[in-house]
Amino acid sequence: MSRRGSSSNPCDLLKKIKEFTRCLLEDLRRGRSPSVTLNRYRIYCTDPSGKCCCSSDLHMGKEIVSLQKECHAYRLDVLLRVLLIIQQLLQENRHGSKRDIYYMHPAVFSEQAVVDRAINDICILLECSRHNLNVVAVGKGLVMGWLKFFEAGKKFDCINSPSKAHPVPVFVEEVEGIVSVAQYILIVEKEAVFQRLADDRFCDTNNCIVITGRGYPDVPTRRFLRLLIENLCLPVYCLVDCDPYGFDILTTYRFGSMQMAYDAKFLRVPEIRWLGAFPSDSKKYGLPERCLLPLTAGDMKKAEAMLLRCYLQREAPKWRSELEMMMQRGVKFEIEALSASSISFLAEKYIPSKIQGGGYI
Amino acid sequence: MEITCSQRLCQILICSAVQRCRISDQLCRLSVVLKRCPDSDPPVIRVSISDTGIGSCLQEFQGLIYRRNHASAEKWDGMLFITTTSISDNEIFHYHLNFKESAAARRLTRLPSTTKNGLKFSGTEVSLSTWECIDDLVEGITCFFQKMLILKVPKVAVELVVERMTGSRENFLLAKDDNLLPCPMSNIECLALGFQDYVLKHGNMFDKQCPACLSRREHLKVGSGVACSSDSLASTGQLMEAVVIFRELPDASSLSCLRECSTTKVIYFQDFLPSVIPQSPLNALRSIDWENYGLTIKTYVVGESGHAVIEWENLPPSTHIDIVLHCYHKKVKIPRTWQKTQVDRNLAKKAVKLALDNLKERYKGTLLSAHAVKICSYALDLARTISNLILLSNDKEFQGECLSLLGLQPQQMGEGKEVEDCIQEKIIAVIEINDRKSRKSRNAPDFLFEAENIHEPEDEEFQGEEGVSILDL
Amino acid sequence: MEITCSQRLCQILICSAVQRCRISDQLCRLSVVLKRCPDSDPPVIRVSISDTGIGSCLQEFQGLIYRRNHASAEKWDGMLFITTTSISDNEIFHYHLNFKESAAARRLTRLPSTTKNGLKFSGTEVSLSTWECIDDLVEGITCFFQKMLILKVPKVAVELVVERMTGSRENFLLAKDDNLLPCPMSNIECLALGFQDYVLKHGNMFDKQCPACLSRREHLKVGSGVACSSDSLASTGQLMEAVVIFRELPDASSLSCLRECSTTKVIYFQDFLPSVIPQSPLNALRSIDWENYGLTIKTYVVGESGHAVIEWENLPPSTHIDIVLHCYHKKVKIPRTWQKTQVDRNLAKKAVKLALDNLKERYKGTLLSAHAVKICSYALDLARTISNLILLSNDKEFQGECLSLLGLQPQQMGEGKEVEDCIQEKIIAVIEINDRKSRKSRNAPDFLFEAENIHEPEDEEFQGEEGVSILDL
Amino acid sequence: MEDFCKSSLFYSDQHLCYAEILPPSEVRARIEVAVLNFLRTLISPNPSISSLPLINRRSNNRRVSHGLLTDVSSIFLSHSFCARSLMKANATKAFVRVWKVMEICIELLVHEKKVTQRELFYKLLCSSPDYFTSQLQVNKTIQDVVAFLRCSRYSLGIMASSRGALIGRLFLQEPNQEIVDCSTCGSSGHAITGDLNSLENLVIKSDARYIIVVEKHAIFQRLAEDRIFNQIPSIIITAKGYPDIATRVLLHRLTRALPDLPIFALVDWNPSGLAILCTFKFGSITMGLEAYKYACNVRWLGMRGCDLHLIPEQSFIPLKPWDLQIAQSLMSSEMLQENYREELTLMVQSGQRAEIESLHFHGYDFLGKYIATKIVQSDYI
Ligand SMILES: [Mg+2]
Ligand SMILES: [Mg+2]
Repeated sequence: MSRRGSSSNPCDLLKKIKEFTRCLLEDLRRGRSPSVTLNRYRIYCTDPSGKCCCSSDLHMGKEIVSLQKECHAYRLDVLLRVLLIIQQLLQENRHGSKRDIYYMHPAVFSEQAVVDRAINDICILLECSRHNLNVVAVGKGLVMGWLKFFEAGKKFDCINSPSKAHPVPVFVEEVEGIVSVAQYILIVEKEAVFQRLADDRFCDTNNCIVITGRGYPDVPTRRFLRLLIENLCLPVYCLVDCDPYGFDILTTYRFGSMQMAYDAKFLRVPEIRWLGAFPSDSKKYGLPERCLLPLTAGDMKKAEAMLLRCYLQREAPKWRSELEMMMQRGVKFEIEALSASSISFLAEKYIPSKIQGGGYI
Repeated sequence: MEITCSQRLCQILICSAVQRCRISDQLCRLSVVLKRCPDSDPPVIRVSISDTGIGSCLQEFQGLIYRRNHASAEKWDGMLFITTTSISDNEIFHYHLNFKESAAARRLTRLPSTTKNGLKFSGTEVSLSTWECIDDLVEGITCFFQKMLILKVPKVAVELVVERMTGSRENFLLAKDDNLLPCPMSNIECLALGFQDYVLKHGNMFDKQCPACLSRREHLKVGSGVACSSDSLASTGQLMEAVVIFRELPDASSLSCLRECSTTKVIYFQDFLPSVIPQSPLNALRSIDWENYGLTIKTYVVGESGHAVIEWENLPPSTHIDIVLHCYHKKVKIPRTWQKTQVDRNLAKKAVKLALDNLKERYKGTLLSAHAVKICSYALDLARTISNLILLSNDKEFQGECLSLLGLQPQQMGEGKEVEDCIQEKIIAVIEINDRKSRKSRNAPDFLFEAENIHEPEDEEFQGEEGVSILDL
Repeated sequence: MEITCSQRLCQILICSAVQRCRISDQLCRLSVVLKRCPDSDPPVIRVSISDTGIGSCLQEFQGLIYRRNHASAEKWDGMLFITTTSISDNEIFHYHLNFKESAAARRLTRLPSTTKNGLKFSGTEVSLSTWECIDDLVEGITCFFQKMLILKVPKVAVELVVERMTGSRENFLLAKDDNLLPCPMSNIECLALGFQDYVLKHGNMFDKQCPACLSRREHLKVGSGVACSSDSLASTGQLMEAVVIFRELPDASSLSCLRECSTTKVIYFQDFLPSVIPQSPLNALRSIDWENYGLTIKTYVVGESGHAVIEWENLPPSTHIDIVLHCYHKKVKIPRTWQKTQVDRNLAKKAVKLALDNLKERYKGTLLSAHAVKICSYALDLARTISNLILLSNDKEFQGECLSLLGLQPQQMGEGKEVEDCIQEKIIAVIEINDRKSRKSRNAPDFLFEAENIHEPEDEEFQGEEGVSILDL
Repeated sequence: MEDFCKSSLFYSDQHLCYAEILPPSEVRARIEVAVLNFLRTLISPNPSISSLPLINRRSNNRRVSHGLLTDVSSIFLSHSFCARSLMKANATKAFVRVWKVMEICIELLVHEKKVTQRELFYKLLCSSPDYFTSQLQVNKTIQDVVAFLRCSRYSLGIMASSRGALIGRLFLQEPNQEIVDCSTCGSSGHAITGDLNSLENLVIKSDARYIIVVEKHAIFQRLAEDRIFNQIPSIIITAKGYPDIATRVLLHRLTRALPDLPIFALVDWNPSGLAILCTFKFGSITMGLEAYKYACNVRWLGMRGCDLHLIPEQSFIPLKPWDLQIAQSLMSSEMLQENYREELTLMVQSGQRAEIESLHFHGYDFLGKYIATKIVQSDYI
């Protein structure tokens, strides 16, 4: 994963941090306000023509954080505090979680999101990915299926019992020796569905790998997924709730999230195909009316905002029209609703038939 | 103190005298002599206002002619005697003016002149007789002079002589030597100096000893500014001078100043005359962006005596702000009609801001804007973090480099405190410099800084539907 | 229809006749003959009311004497002729009574008797002449008889004969054979039978053919109850009989009955006389806990003719409820004073409840309480669930045991429908049994599992079951 | 009825009512007995519809056992019942609901399937919309069924998902599976399965000398990354917050297999931290009727009042109302031993809370030293 070249190994990052510190002092020496110039990235805009360059992974303008504004002073304060912690982590070659960092100065940071932004700023500043900073997330992803790999020399043998959940490795860069006989990778939005498939021994009968990020996927899950795809070149399908949040989770897998736009090229999975649940599935599979919930005002607002995202227009017009259809119908449903008539419906009918029949977009 | 008519007249006459002194290139003397005529009953006081300035052009008295209220004065016989001569005159001219005459009939009556015997000198003496109480007169003129002293009109020595009995002379307020500085000083410099004296002398309240105010000149932070009328067509060219003095008591602990700290009485002069502040500079003062200087106006009132009184919010204890404004014309002007001159609104604002900026410039960390104060509060944290970035680095070479950038010696490394202090100092300096820069540059639209508000759930901490409630099984 | 005085008199006379018949042990005949006297103008109608009951004790006529209103009648000559003999008399007595005389002077005047020639019989004939329209008379008496018929007074045959012209006889309402049942029937049995006839004949509206009402006796659900006055001191002993008929149209689909289904007009008899319902049974009716029988009163009005009309809420369509009450004294009483008897309030309530309970007992699933109806609505679901529990189990032994408990054959297992039906039936039966039990006994706890400490389960909608403490430590 | 009681399926001893983890066949047998009992009552000469006696889950039926011979105390429910009756006017539906859920359970048990509560909700929403309209109703009915059949929720075929993880000097082996060496797991540790039956059947081997229960996932990862179990021979286990039943079952299973290992808890210095510790220690009724069985003698290693000097000033956060609510709830519990009570009082009085992470102030390797010191000095309560 170290395609950024030599610039993101700990030694170089420490050098960059020192260079940064030096620049601050230089500014001060010259009586200039210390300032930080950050590139800005985005993965989408609301340009309806879709002719923007959001997909180019280039930065869109710069942000200058200096002591001119109070909010910038605070941001700089936070950034430096986090940078100091990161320098320590890198020097000691330890890993810290975002939560760890937050609790170093909880009163100053006031909330986790502040730390998260600083970490993102530092990634942009040092032109690296988060894990290069030795900042790890507490992984929440799960994986099962026909897969065997090593994480820092420790064996993960999922094949041994393909329907048993394993946590997604946290140190993805240390994963090696991936072996699989799977034919595809299935991403499911939620743990409950993952468990459903596990209970139905889905992977015993289907040669595949199943992954869940338990809601919005975390970075290790997405990086691990990328790693699998790069190593195994398998098709990827995604199964999410038929609601705006499910759709957003789906787009997060495929296009990345806005916060981590700077790193999107290492996190997104453009190969992903949407397996379901589509708005039309409710009719197609005879879902009882009762299982359909009306879209709330909040849902509608979210969906409307998502419709404007340029990448849908440009790269996934079919997804976009499904989202439009969802709004037209004004109803949503959860994947579990598909199991209402028959518990093993997902494992026995829905997923296999969709994959075989090409019922994905 | 109610100003009676003869007192007012005295003030006006003193002002005319000052103007005559100013026009003169020489060091001049202005004497006011109050002399009781011994045998009169009620006692008649002879008031003589004499100056060694240029001779009178008489127009100023002409102007007084038409001021009716002076005529109606009762404690005065209405007779004004004027003796004047200019440097080029060969004789000394004498006039008298009877204010008891009806306004239309009032004329300057020329009396026989006296010869100067070839001597080259100039000067004017104006005298009048009044039945007023001598003490009242002394008090009124003293008070007026106190204010006048603030102006420290250059090259004018002022003296008040009171002769209660023949032979006994009391001299008051003789202009001191240090006022008569040999080197030429600008009006604004004089004003600043005079105002400092005023402030140090606690608003010239000689009689009251304030235990807290042991201020010395060094404790005062003085800023001054002069704004010129941009209107070049105005023949005389209006000027506005402003001096702002910021005084912090050295020991703000227990002693409290007799003066109310949180208020400022704005002193105003118009054409070298202590004056009630007109509306336009009043508004100007109010419209200043005080926040920019870290000040907040709590209330802003115009007192019954026409003084603007500003009450400050959040002023540190034992801190006092004094403000004086002086508006006059570049070219000395003997007032002809005693009419109020129109003051340019922007002049006052500009002058005060210049004075504030000057103060800010001269004294580090004073009058920082609220904004800068807030940013300064981060300085310590920033300095500590940056110093830690240096100190906690395991790269000795880097550390050395940083120290040298900061101008510190390698042995100053050990403690860390010095590095931190040094950085903090520099950061604060930068913030102050920034703060001094005009608002415009600071307010430049910096859309670059505004992060778009992207509200998308934080990917990892998102506690959506899988969110775990504590007691959920 | 307005009842005129002579009509009212006829009704009273008929009632007297009925009482005389009732006292007699024999099967009796009651004839009312209306005969037009051919030559009179305005046409005089001779009304003769004759019965073969015991002879008159004349007291009943004595009672009439003091009722003024009969005297004031206009369409009547005021003369009443009475012919009577009891079984023990040897002669037939004749009397006449003139209502035109003043009330005080009014006396029964005895006329010469006739001999019975040794024959043993008893009977009474009362006759009068009136100018009323014969049709009105016929209609009034018919209507009265229709109601009388409900009572089906045992052993009395009733006939109405009208002779509009000499020789032409029209017989109406001759009591049918089946009314004259040979076996002795109690009053309440007769009332129940008579009321059924009445309901079947659609409230005796012969002329109107209702398309929906093809009811047969089998479609009626009849409940009756008799309540005796507990007051043993009352010499005569009051009785209240109540009959409630519940009628559901066999096909409730499209046809709608002409009668308004959702209302019930309560018919009331007092001492065998159709009567306006007095206040106390009215209140009694209202105070019944109808909910207990699955009924809800929407409105309860007393109509202008003094009938209680109950409008029901939520009554199933094409369902009709009919109620009749009859209050009388155990011992037959010839009314003396025609005064209203005081009716025991509780009697009516008791009688109606007994009738309703009787109905509920006799016809399964009828008049279930609202509570039971609601619970019954769950019976199917419960039965289905339990039958599924049996069927879904793959434990044959268990299934066999269940079937045998239900009394079903192993081959009935297959479908499941039979198991379900069987369980549902039993559940409903239990609910009905429970419903019939008094409220008290129904609430008794019947736990199967041994439990030392039974609490009321938390309310269905009780939220946050751990309510008080956040942690259950 | 006598038969029924003798069958001892619905066993209850003098004071204790509890639910067990049962194999599917036994749960089925219990449901079948319930059906037979229902039918018998229905056809008896004096027929009626039997009510369903449920163990009363309210606090007035809560009892505390203080172990006489062991240090283990627990919370359990006593012999008080409430009854679900068809005849009770406003609880009729609740009665039918219990049967409806049992109907689905028997189907699951016969097919040996497991469902999530959400799936159960959808199933019931479709099959019995008149009875089930919300997830809450489903959850409550499941609790009723548990209280009626006295078997664990998991035994009914309802999935127990586990968030728990463990790492350290431990070998685990499920029957017919490979041995898992928990010391070689990655930093996320070995995921604890929700399959309670397989937890019961684990073969356990360990040379650890301590078991350390950690409140937080992040701390767990920290310790896992530092391989702390190599310095302190231990097994580290976390439930990532309030413990789920599977994590507790496994911890209990460990204490049975390795009875001599002391268990130390490392929790935040706040009321929630103590509540989490207490849930491990005493159980919790809301976790299900079986919860008390898995009480373990957990000792409070840190953070405690005596550690406050280690915490930098700026790491203290004021207590929130929610914290105070939890504190009050804990205070009112008779379970809480005196020295715990004192700690809690200190927290409330100080009005502040601190998280374990604030120890990182002393460096990321401090936590390991901290734990080691505490253990060596027997500094736990
Ligand atoms: Mg969802
Ligand atoms: Mg916590």
